Amino acid sequence: MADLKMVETAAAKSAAVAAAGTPLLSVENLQAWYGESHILHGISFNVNAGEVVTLLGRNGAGKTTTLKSVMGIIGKRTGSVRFDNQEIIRASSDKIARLGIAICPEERGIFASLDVRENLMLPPVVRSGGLSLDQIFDLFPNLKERLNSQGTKLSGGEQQMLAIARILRTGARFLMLDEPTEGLAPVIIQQIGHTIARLKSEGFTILLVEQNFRFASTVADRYYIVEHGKIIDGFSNSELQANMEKLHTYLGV
Amino acid sequence: MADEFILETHGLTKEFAGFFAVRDVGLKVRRGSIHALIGPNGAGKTTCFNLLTKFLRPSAGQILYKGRDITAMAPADVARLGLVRSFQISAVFPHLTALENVRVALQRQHGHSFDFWRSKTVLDRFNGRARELLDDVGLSEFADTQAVEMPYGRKRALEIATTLALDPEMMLLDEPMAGMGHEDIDKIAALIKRISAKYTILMVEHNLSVVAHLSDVITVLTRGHVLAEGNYADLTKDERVKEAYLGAGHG
Amino acid sequence: AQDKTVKVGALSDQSGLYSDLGGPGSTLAAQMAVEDSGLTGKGWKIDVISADHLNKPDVGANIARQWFDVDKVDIIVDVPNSGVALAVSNIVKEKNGIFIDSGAGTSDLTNAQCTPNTIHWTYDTYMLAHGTGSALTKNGGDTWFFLTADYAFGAALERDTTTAVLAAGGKVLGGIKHPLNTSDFSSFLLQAQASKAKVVGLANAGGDTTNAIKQAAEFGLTQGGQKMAALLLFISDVHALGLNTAQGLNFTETFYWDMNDQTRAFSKRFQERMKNHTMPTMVHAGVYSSLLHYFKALEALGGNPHDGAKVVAKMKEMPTDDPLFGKGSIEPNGRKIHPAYLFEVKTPSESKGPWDYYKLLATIPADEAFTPLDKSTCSLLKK
Amino acid sequence: MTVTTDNIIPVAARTVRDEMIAFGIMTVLLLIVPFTGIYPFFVMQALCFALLACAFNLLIGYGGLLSFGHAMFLGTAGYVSGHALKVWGLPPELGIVVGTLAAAGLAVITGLIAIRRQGIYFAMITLALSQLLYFIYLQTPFTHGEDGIQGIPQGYMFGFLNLSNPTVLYYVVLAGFLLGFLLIFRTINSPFGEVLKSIRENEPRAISLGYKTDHYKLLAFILSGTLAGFAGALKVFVAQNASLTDVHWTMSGEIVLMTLVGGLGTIFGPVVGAFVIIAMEQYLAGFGQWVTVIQGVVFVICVLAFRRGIVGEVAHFFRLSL
Amino acid sequence: MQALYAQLLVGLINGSFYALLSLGLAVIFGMLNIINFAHGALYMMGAFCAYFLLNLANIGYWPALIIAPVAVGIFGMILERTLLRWLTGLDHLYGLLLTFGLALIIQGIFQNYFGSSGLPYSIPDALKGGANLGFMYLPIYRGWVVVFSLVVCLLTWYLIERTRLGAYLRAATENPTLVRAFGINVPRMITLTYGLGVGLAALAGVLSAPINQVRPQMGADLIIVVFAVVVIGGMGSIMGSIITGFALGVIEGLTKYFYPEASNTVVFVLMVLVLLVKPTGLTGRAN
Ligand SMILES: Nc1ncnc2c1ncn2[C@@H]1O[C@H](COP(=O)(O)OP(=O)(O)OP(=O)(O)O)[C@@H](O)[C@H]1O
Ligand SMILES: Nc1ncnc2c1ncn2[C@@H]1O[C@H](COP(=O)(O)OP(=O)(O)OP(=O)(O)O)[C@@H](O)[C@H]1O
Ligand SMILES: [Mg+2]
Ligand SMILES: [Mg+2]
Repeated sequence: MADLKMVETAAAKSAAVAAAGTPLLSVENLQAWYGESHILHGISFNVNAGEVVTLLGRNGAGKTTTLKSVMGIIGKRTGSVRFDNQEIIRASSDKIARLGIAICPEERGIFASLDVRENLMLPPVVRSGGLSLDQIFDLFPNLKERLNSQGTKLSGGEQQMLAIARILRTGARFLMLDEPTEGLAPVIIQQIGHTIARLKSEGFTILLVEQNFRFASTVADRYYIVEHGKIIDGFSNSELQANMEKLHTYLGV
Repeated sequence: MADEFILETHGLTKEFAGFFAVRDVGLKVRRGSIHALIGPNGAGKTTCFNLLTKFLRPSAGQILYKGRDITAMAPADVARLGLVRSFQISAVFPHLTALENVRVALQRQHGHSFDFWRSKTVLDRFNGRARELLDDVGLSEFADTQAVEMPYGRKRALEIATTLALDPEMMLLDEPMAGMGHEDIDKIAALIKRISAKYTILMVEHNLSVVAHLSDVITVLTRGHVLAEGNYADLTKDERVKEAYLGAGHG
Repeated sequence: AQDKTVKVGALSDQSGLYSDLGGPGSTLAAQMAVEDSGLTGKGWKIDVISADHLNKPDVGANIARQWFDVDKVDIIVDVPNSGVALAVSNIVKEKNGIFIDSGAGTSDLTNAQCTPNTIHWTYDTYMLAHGTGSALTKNGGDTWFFLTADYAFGAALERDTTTAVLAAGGKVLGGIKHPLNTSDFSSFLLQAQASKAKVVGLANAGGDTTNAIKQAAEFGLTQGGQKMAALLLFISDVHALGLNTAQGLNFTETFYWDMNDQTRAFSKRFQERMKNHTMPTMVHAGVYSSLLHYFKALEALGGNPHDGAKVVAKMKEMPTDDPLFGKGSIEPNGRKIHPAYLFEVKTPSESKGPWDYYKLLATIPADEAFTPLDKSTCSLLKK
Repeated sequence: MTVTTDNIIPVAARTVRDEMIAFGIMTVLLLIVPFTGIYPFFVMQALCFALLACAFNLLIGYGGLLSFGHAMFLGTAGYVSGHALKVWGLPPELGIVVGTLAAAGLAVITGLIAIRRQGIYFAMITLALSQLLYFIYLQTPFTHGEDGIQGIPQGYMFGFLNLSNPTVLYYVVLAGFLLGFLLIFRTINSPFGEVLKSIRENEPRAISLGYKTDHYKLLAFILSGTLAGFAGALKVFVAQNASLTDVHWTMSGEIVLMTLVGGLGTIFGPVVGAFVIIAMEQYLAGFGQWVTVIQGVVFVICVLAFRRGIVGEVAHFFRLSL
Repeated sequence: MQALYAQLLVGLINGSFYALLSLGLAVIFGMLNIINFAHGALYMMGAFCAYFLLNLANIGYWPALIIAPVAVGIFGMILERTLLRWLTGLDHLYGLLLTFGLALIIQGIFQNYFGSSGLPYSIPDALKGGANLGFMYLPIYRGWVVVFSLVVCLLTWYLIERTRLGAYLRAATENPTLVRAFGINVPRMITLTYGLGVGLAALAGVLSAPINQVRPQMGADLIIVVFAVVVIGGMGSIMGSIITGFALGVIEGLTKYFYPEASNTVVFVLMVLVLLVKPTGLTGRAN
């Protein structure tokens, strides 16, 4: 359990970082429940426009739940989630999506009744500026080859690629990727790393959840540590070395 | 020969409507070894597993397990011969407790499965063994929790415990570490190492440090066929493997 | 036996297929019979209760059993649906109650399965088949083709009608067995058309009959000179079909509201009190007149002996005479006999107002309309 | 821990003790019925349907297989028993055996076809098979079409129990019901029951553990069909007739309704449900036309508001395992 | 031989009702994951609606062809909003049970107010009469039914399979939460889809009013057959249910000619056979 002091310093730090720009997403005292079990106990963090921020934490800490709460797909949630200066804690997920937030879920969410092309084309374009199909096939050549297979007939890794690819098309500026490297071959992981870097350079903002710390460290600007439904620490990439010790205790890296 | 290699395939091929997911694969798994199957996404690893455990019917080729041709067998029969798999997307019985999950597997081993006239209290004698297995994978505190309510990584561990309960001669593990935190990975890796003394293990894994650390032999698959085979050190020097799988960062 | 309390149970299909021909109308008819009997003025206490048998024989049997055991019912009336009627008849015999069936068609009630406690009042399959079969053949419809519902009831109707047609010198050119609850008859109608028979006989019931009639009009069978003969049809069905569709249809009934002053008077009163102001069917009429006869028998006995067989014997002994069916009698096997009428449905131009539907083609005298006693297989007759 | 209700039936951790107490209470209540003045035929009828619903529940509640054709077992056993008693003149006990065996045979045949498919397809296949059978029974002579087999003699069971005596009949039916109920209860809490549950939860996983799941499903189907047939054979003595309504698909729907009202996947739910529905049919008979509407409303309310059914809600409220 | 042609044609006519009804069922099943047991009752409502329009408002067949499906469709949407909505995410079973209950209620109410023998409705004047085709007398109305339902079926198919809507709907069946998170208003889409499926049923009802007696029970037995059609065609497969609908009409027609006693059972026999050989139905997607 994080003691109070730690939380305070963490919050102070993140506030300091946030001050550098206007936060695109700011989450404050977010609480969330699955049925009657209380999962998030007051999450607070910010993501600035153009940043890559990574949530780290043990299995079951509440990282996925945080992303889902921002997306509006957790039944009961309280607190404040502001995106682009708009309060969205009460909004329905289709509205949130239309504001330009897109999620690549942990379980991938490939549709069995749709073929690969349909899966890819499924999310409606919410604004211009998304990747074109050619750009996508450049990134993930596997997909082009299997375009007419049934979505869930793809290999595990191919499904992961598809899940990422389809939200790149939509033009959403704020992407939430839940463990995008899970089950991917090292070559592809490198590719995804490049993709994230490129997206960032093109002005996308990315909120990442990762178990693969090594990978995260190659792309992230800042880190937050989630434990037992709270943010217990946060630091930027430059402070990484200094925090390795702590990271070890948090994550066992 | 049957003694040395517990599992052999010859010319194993699987075609999906003109697309060859697995092509002419000859695999030899040595008894008592940890054998890793790696390869880029879509290389056909899971398909191989499905063929070996008969969840898919091969288009061509032959599968020998303990010297016996199992090419035409039903999946449940293969499992009964001691060749048991785990799934890439975690497979547990969601509304049973962890203990019950493991017990279902023990029960198959030790009979009574068709006894509808007997009280299930006869199954209580499996509880001890089930708890031991849960201990082994670090799930003792979850024994009475329903599987749905367990975090993802724990479900993977539970799946391994359930598989172990069958006391299989050979286990096929499909990405056992996927989605796990570092601590869990270490735990499961240690577990696999420990059980490998007794069982033969064929596993698919993308986590290279795990592969490096655990496996005796590695087969690299690309586009459905075998690209290379050898130990970790040799393979990381192989240019073709680097290009197809490891990427630029390695070597 | 000076007990003057009576309990009448109207057991019917209140919500299903037969609810229009029996159902709430039968309960009303029973109440009207109580009122018109004048017994209440003479110190009798008569109650009418009703229930829905849902067309399930076991539900019907249970209700009947419970009525006798718990509610002390003396007599059960109506009970459309042959399966339920036979089940009820068995219970009534076991409990020594009285059962006057008006709604069901099966002639088994007065043959193989007759009991000393059961009277079959209004109509039965034999009478329908013979009435329509012989009268129509004699009127010139001497070649027949059957559309028969493929189950016991349909087969019995077809068999009896065939006998009657042949006896009257006609010929049967062919027939088709169609499954129960067929919504589309066009295939069968085409075959009927191709047979060139003068009469197409519908040996079926309910929705099967009305759909067949409607589609026959569509396929122009009647315009082509063929006659449609429905072997079982009620005025409620004709009303539902509308004259446009039903015109020219032939069938037999034992009651029509517009026969004489008495039937008209009863029917007008009935219509006023019915929920949706329909005219009585022959089943309703049967419930009414059978109860009147029952009350007469009770009065003759001087009280209610609560002994079904005894009252039924009394009823059989007395000749019947009531405003709706006229003079008649009850045979030893429980069969009530009265005249039957072959009707044809009027064309819209012939009809002079609402419910003016039928014209009378022939009257079949009482002694010819029903199974002759020497042909009845009822065990009560073999003494 | 609360269980989310997104699965058909949450498998609560059961304690057999609650169930035993409830069973005791139920048995005592049923034993004293003849002394209470409650009309015994109503209870007998309800007991037959209760057994039927329990048999059905075994399949859906514990095997996850929704049969929409269970009436075929009820009706088949009814017809065969009825025929055996009336035409062949068999004694009651043999009549029951013959009817039950006929249902068991039917369950083997239909089971072999039906269990090859899951979920909604399973429901549809069972529905189709029972419709087939309905049309066959409608047309074969021995069932006497819509008239049904009537006036089936009750006779003397084992040569000395006079089944025409309502009290004797009541206890015979009760004994039959308890026998069937206990068998189902035992099956659910047996090693076989455990395997069945795991198959319902995740079939591929069960296969990969070496279970030939089809065999288990088939056995469950046969058990369920046989017991449903047993209920049908008992019912012949109560109703003294066998008719088409027992094979019609609406009867299958009614079985589902009973189980749902009482509580899917609860041991006592189907019993309570059967009593409620039969009571409705019996006592609402006076409401005439509105019976079907009321039934429909009950259906809708149950699905929307009391998904756990009567017993399920009570058990949930008091945190009991029933 | 001529008689055979006649039977084939008649079968096709019948098939158009199966096609329309099974199409509606398939749309609803495919998209909402609900086995709509109330379909028969809604079909019946369509026919009754036509009757009311004629007898209460003096609105004839042609306007009824549009008004009735819309009205019943709206009624369906209300049902979806108020009742079915609560079942999202639950097992199929609950949808089946709820709609079964609804069917009982709707049928019961109509039965109470309009009796069981039904009400008359005649063929519109423009379509009265028939044509002698040489091998058979074809009522013009029947010809109209085939053509019209074929057009409606194809339009529906196009709407669902050839526009984005279809993909949305199919995806929403599998994982509504995620589809919503992509920015699609899933609840509204589902309501409209249910309305569409129900509207198709009502349309079939209006079409059948002049040929079948308008009775409360008219849908009850038909629905079971239509279920079989949908299952044979492959649940949720739009084209499958259209083709199977027509094909089964023809097969049934032939059975009526060669062995009429079996014409009610043939569809169930076929269904069992098809499911044994091809579990997902003739054109069903594997899942
Ligand atoms: N559907 C659910 N119902 C109930 N509890 C749930 C549900 N999903 C997750 N939980 C619980 O919520 C907690 C947080 O889960 P979450 O998925 O957010 O963790 P996570 O940090 O993403 O973990 P992981 O790294 O394993 O993905 C865990 O304790 C988990 O057991
Ligand atoms: N049932 C199927 N039908 C058609 N194509 C399939 C089917 N199953 C797999 N494939 C294809 O076969 C190829 C091999 O798939 P497989 O799942 O074996 O890959 P993998 O090696 O396990 O990859 P990963 O590491 O991503 O899990 C993939 O391109 C996949 O799209
Ligand atoms: Mg997660
Ligand atoms: Mg794989």
